[in-house]
Amino acid sequence: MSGNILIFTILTGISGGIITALIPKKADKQRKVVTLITTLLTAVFVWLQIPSALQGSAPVIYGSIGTMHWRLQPDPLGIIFAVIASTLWVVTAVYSFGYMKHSEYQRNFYTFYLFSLAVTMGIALSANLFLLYVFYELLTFTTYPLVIHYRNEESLKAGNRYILYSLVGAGFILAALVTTAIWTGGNLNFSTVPLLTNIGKKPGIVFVLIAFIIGFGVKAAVMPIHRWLPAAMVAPTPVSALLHAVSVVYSGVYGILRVVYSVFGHELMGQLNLSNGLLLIASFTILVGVFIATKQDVLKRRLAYHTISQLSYILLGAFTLQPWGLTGAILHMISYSMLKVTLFFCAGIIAEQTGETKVSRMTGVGWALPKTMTAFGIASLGMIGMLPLNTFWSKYYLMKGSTAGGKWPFALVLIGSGIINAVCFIPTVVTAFRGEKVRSNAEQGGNVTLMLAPTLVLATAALFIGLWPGVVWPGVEAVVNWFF
Amino acid sequence: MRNKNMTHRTILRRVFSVILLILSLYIIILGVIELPPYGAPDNPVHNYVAQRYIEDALEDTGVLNMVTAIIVDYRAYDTLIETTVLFTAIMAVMITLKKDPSKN
Amino acid sequence: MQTIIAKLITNYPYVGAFILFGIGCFTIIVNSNLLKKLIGINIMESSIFLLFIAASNIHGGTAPILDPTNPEAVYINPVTTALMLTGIVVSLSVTALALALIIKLYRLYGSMDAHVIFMKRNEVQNSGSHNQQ
Amino acid sequence: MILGTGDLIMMIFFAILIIIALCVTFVQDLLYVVIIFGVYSLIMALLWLHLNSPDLAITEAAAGIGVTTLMITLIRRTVRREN
Amino acid sequence: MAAIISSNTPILIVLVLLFSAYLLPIFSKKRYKIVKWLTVVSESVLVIGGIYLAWKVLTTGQFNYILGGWEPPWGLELTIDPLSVFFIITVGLISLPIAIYSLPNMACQVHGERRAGWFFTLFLLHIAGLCGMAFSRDLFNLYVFIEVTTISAVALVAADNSAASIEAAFKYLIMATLGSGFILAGIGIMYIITGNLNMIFVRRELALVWTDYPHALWIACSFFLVGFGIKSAVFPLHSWLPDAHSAAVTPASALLSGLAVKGFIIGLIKVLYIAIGVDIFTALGISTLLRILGMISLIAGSIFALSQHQLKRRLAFSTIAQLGYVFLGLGIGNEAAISGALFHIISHGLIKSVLFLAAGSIISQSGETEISQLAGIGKKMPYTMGAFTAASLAMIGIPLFSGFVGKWNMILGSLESANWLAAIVIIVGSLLAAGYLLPIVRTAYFETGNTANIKEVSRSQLIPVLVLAAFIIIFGCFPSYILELTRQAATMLLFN
Amino acid sequence: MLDFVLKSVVTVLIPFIQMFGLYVIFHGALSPGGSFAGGMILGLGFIALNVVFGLEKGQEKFSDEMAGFLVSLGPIWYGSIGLVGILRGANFLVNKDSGLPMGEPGTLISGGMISLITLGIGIKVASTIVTLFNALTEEE
Repeated sequence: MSGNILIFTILTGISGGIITALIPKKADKQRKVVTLITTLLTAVFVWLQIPSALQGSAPVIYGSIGTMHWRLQPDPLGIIFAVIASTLWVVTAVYSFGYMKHSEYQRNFYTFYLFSLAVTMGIALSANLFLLYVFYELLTFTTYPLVIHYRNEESLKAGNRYILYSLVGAGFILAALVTTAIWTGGNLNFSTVPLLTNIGKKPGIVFVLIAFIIGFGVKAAVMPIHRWLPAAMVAPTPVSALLHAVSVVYSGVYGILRVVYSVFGHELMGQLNLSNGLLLIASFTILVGVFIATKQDVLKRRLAYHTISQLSYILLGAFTLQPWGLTGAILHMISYSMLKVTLFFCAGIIAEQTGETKVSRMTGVGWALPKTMTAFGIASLGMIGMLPLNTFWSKYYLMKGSTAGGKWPFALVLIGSGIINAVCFIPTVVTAFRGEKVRSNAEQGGNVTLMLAPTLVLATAALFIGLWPGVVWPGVEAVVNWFF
Repeated sequence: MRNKNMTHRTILRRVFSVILLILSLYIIILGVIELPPYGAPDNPVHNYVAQRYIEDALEDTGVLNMVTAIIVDYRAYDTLIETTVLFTAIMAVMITLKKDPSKN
Repeated sequence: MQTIIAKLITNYPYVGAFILFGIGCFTIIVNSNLLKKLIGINIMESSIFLLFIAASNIHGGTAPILDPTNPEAVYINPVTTALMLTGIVVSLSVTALALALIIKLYRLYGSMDAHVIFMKRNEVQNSGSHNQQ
Repeated sequence: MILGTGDLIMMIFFAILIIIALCVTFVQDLLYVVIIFGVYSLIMALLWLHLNSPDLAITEAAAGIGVTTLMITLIRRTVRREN
Repeated sequence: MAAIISSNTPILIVLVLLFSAYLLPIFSKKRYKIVKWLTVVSESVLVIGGIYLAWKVLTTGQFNYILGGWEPPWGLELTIDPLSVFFIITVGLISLPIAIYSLPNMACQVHGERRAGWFFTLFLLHIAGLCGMAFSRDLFNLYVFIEVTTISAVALVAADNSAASIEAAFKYLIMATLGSGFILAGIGIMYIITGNLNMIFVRRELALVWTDYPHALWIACSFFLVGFGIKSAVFPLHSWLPDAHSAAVTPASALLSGLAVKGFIIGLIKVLYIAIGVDIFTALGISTLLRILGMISLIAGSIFALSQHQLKRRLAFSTIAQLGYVFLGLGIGNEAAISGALFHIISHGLIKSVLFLAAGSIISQSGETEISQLAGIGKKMPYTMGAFTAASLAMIGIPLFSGFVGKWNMILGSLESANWLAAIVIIVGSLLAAGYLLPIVRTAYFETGNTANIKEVSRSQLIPVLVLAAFIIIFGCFPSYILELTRQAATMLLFN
Repeated sequence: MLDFVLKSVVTVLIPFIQMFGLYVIFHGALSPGGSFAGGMILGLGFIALNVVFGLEKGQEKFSDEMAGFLVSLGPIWYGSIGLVGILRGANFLVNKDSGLPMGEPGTLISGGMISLITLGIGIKVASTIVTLFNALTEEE
């Protein structure tokens, strides 16, 4: 039975996608019902697996493709990613019912939306580097139609760039993966013991690590190879919110976490003496990303660069190779995803209801969309790392991890980034509530409700976790215990 | 103009291929002179395989001409395929040249 | 050097065969006339037959037809002859097909010269693409 | 490395063959080319006979005649149609 | 009767194909229906026989079939080993759908039923030639089969009778005959050195004497390389392929691109690995040459493909690139790489035939040959384009599609032998494949164009394409049986 | 005048050419020559007929249909003889064990299936060369 849940988690999305594709073009309602049911079912299946996964006693499914073996089994890190992704998928589905109502190509959108869900679940639940790579590569192709949803020249260009970056990254991963497979004799299964523990310092192992990090770093938008992400913001808002703030970029981050902790292991990573360099790259991305974000006038682009910056928080935590750093990273993974999706949702509502996409022209938007802008304000505070919000805790642990390893300059980076974040977002909120009430209230109608409800739910959840971080603590603890 | 160009190119091509030809012939002949001397009765070519054909052909197949014995008995399969080559060629000629009489 | 020349003279049929082989290739590459290309192919193939047949010959040998009256005869290797019979038929087939193609090309382009055919084809293609535009 | 008369005859044959093969490139008239090729075939047949392969000689002669006939037919039907 | 059939299966497979080919021209005059049936029946015999032989080889090991009752060095034999069985299965699986695809409208494509009968004759002869090459263990027998395959391939190109196709066919004939000449010359040198033609005996003799004739042997090897290289269109010798494969009728280009060129690679494998032996030709530096040729033709073929604007020409150039993979895998020359290269043979055969058949359907339905004019066709021909997409993804090497398995094994092999450059080239090659195939898919699905009058092709033409596409995915997800065959073949080639 | 001489000479010669062709085919087992050379000579005889008397007259003697049929029949004949071995429980193309009478070694009728095969190939080659010639000379 429990094994079935595991396979259903992935199959639900695929079958939902196929059903959606087969539903005639006009039947929007049925399609929405199928989408909602599919996402909900997937989320339920994932939630059901939390207890066993955190204990490390989750069921296993395994098999082989030719000479390569694959294995599906949620472990604590995987289940946390799965829970984040599947839950946000439900929320975003509701949001997109409102947002996409009058959009073209709806069938296409929902079909690939569900396929991406299935593939993301595959990434999260695979307990094998090979299978992880398989799903990682499939993710590129299931999300591509979502990126180029509007089919105009700009989006096709963005899609090309996305495919190019992703395939180059996948090539790097493939090379590293094959080398790993040769070293371990074909065994690529994750367990509490990292894969390469017994290999030691082989010549070329540094290259393998770098290839892995470049490969997954493409999707995680690490700084020199981030350029697809801002371009891909031409996609519809639910897609940017979900894929570019959570699923695609998180799959990259998740991959790096896997490589660092499940393939190499913190001990071997420590011996390789690369930690400082990687930390430098991460902090460079943090600072430059958010700095570029403040320069952007288009709100979605600002959010995109901000995403690049924030993702590197997680990587920074991971690269410290300290338990506290990992704690911070996992906490940030959880909390950041909620806030970022909230921000994107707000940006989408603003753009849909008032037509404004540029920050400089948003004076008075707050009076027209009070609830939206409130949510936006809460999320902004979270991005800075203010206390009542969940990101405070993640930043706290990230700093603790940095100083614990004797790398206190990186704690300063975090503080500096917080300040720039404040510069980045507070003026936006202030501008929105400044000026006179010239605009009429635009938060009326069914569409807006469908869009607003998920936004507010997420903002509330972020506040809730900020106030009671103990809710997510067992998960975080399980991950840290798993790897240390 | 075009014609002149062409002859120019043709000459260049000829010179180039002559050089290439002489070079490769030089290499080939270097290899060829290594081969067993022509006409010697103890060359590898005249080994046990050929001896058997010469000695047993009459007994095995009942013909005097060993070449015939080889093409239609020892290596008859080769000959079957060879007639197939001829058949293929004739079909190829047909499909290249003949129009379908039933059409038009 | 002397040994090389000595070997060269000893193996003169092989050397001659490969020179013919080279001339065959040369004829194929250099000539633009399709019939000459075809003759080049025939020269090349017959040079290879020469290589085979020369290999099977013995100084003072006799043809591989059993002669009951002459039990002392040294028969040459019959295998290559048998193989090259097949080879000749194969080259005949190729020649036949090539001739058919040449006739067809002549009907289509009115020429037997590769350059002319090439130019005519390009003209046709260019005009075709102009029409599409 | 003793060259007998047989070897000398063969060398002469080779020389003729090489000259004929080169002629194919440098003779312009196609009919002459084909006739030259017929001669090539004939010399080849003689060479086979000299190399103790009478079977091949007969086949080569027949095939050479056949191919030459076909080629001449082809030339008459195409390039020399007017003549 | 059953005993007779089971003990004579290998020769019967070839004979059934040959006999149907002989009979087709007699029937094609009046009874075109019999032509169709005979084609399908003999192809099915090939598939069933191939699977039966594979089962036999996997369970009881390889065996030989002696022809005419004469023992090997004197007579001829067919060899039924993993390599030949693998290729027979490849031929069967790919050619049967192509035959079914071409049945309904071949008479229209080659202008007349009689001519269609000749076309199928040549089709079957081509298949028979490929099978014969796979089974053959005698160098000269191999040569004769190569000639059958070559001449029928030329004729298949010429079958269209359009000016372009006749010209391409002549070019192909000249190049291919040049190649046969080189092969025959190589066989001649081998025969002079060893006095044998049976590959096993040749290798046995060579192992004793090859140090006496290193240059001659090197020349023989490079002759084989040039000869088979011309026929399988390795980069500097590829000039005939794009013309021939783009000018031929659709089933012919699918067959030639999917199977014919691979048949010649099988021939090369047989000559190099079975007749010469891996130690000897590696010592002569031939495997380095193979690697270099493979890499060059991979990169160059892909770049040429990127610059093509016609659909069929782009696919034709991509064949050159993909054959580069096979050469590269053979050049790396360890078990993983060879089995990967062999797997790539079957997977690329399936992929390329799907691509060509789908392209043919698209071109015949829309009348457009340029890639840029295909905009919006994905909506109108969803199934054909779906198969095309699956094949494209497979060629790029996306996991769960068959192209990935071969590439994975080749990368594994190249990294095992510490050949970083080869691995990088393989990965770059798949990126380039994405570069020249994905724009087609993107144009077809995500751009809008004038597609008002375009309809999906008829069911009888659609199903073969879909079946082939299904095999791409099946072999991608469950490659074990084929991989086992290729692995055994690689072991046989390396260690026997 | 020349035409008349040619025609009468060819009329006389052709039977001898054909006879010689058949002789070469059948004597392949004992003396140089064989099915290919013989078949070629046989076919060239018909071609001479075609060249001198025109295609129509040639067609009367040896029609295209007939030639096409024989082209197919040749290999079928060959293959069927090979199948005798299989039906006898031996391998494909066996001669000695196929049960055909082997005859006296070294005489004209000897070698079991050899003379049958030779005849088949000869007819096939002859018809092939005739078909080829006809196809090449046929008007558009």
